[in-house]
Amino acid sequence: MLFETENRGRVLVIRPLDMRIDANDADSFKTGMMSWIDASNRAVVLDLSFVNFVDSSGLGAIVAVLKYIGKEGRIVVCNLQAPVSALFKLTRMDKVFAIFEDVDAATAAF
Amino acid sequence: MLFETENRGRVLVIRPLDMRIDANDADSFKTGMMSWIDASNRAVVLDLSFVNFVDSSGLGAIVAVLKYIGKEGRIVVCNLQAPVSALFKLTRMDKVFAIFEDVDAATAAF
Amino acid sequence: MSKIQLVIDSNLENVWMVGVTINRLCALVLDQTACNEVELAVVESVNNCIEHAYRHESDCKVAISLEIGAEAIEIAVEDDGAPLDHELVEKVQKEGLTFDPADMDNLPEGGMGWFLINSMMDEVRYESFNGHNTLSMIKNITIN
Amino acid sequence: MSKIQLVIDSNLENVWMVGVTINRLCALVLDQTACNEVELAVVESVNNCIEHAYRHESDCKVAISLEIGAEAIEIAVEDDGAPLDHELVEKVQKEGLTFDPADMDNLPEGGMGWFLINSMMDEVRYESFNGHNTLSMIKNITIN
Ligand SMILES: Nc1ncnc2c1ncn2[C@@H]1O[C@H](COP(=O)(O)OP(=O)(O)O)[C@@H](O)[C@H]1O
Ligand SMILES: Nc1ncnc2c1ncn2[C@@H]1O[C@H](COP(=O)(O)OP(=O)(O)O)[C@@H](O)[C@H]1O
Repeated sequence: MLFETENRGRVLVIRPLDMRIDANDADSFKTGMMSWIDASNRAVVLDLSFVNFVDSSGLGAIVAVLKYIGKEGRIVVCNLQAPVSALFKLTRMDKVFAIFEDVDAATAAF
Repeated sequence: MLFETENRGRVLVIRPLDMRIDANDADSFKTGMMSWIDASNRAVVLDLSFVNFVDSSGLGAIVAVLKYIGKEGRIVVCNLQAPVSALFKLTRMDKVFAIFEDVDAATAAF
Repeated sequence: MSKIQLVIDSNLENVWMVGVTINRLCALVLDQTACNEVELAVVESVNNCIEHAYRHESDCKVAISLEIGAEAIEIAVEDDGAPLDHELVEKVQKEGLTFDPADMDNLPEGGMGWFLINSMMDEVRYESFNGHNTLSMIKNITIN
Repeated sequence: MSKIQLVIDSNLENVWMVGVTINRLCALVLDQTACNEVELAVVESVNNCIEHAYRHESDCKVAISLEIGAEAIEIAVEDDGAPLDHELVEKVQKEGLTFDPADMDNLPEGGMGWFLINSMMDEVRYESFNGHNTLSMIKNITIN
């Protein structure tokens, strides 16, 4: 999976460039995300603006990244398109993740 | 096929409400159109604004209507979406039909 | 009434095509939210066929039939792999998704597929017969 | 590389589903104009299977395979009906669409399908073998 990143002070914004995070690329998403955490990023904004479809495997991969960063850091999400936002709500992952309107609001949360 | 019609003086504007005029409903398109010609309409604007797909059978049906009205009347077309406009050009039916931007321009041509 | 069947090889690379197709065909009769729901249910069930019924063995077939009627969309997802463990699924269906959002260590990373399929569709039925498995799903067309 | 096969019963009511599907799947790699071109070529060839190969007999199958590669989209339309008259098609292909736009009485109302298929696609090949007919079409992916 391809990503675009952006440094905002100590916050790293990571933007997947694929339109889908699904069973086919959940692993590649996870590996990509973890490499930035391994590089000592502890404040991460996952910007899903290009993603219009996430399935349960994709969601599981996002949860795995949250667990990986653990209590030593924090990951928040932003720019959820309607189908993705609906998935977070239905699975109650909106109670797990801090969800923001856009990158500015998400960055300000740190 | 469903149509919407509009009288503009002696000009009748006919607007098919389907998004496709294809082999499946070319006959129903032809029958509908011909019923207005049988009702003595001689100045007809075919407004294709809702139609985003026409295949060769649909185009054949439009040609059949042109022949049916014959020299006693005139039918012009307007509001061609990109795929429909491309079909008229490629088959050189743009040399057969007078094609207009919108209903106003088409009506003014009579 | 229109009907189509989609067939893919059991490879996760092909599943997006089924998802996009189902979403766009449903758009004739459903609003965008409902199209997204049907897409998700179908993708989850096709993933399940590949991951569980065929255990990631490729070159097997998954067939998805879509029938658009006046009152409902009917979808069937079929495979010829291992049948589903009925008790397991009944358990999953009964329990729903029960986890404590505050208990980070125990957040689910999987096991959400069946919950989503059931949530997205109005009727879901699984049948296994002679090595052929069929998951039938119905989404009602409601005017709003 | 992703691949899907669509199967419909030989009824003109089902053809729009193939058209919409092909158009939307091509959108991953082609611009909108090219997607429309591929849709038209596929719809024309599926119509031909139903109208000519099966002579409007329903309950026969038309199968459409779509493979999206890095450089081209490959499509095959298959039927088990009457084979195409090769000489007729060669004639049609050679002549193209020749009519006098001013001669209203002789404007064509049919016979434009093959011309369109050839115009829309980069390669077109028809094969008939053992009662099984395959029309293979290629659309190159060009970056513009
Ligand atoms: N089509 C299937 N064939 C066989 N077993 C299945 C199928 N679908 C689901 N299962 C079983 O049911 C369990 C729950 O499935 P699901 O809720 O989709 O979650 P996940 O696929 O993430 O495990 C799976 O782990 C698997 O054991
Ligand atoms: N798939 C096919 N199987 C058998 N015959 C075919 C097939 N496609 C076309 N033909 C023959 O070729 C002729 C030209 O086809 P086409 O250019 O598509 O125009 P149309 O379908 O309007 O006649 C048809 O009239 C038919 O006789």
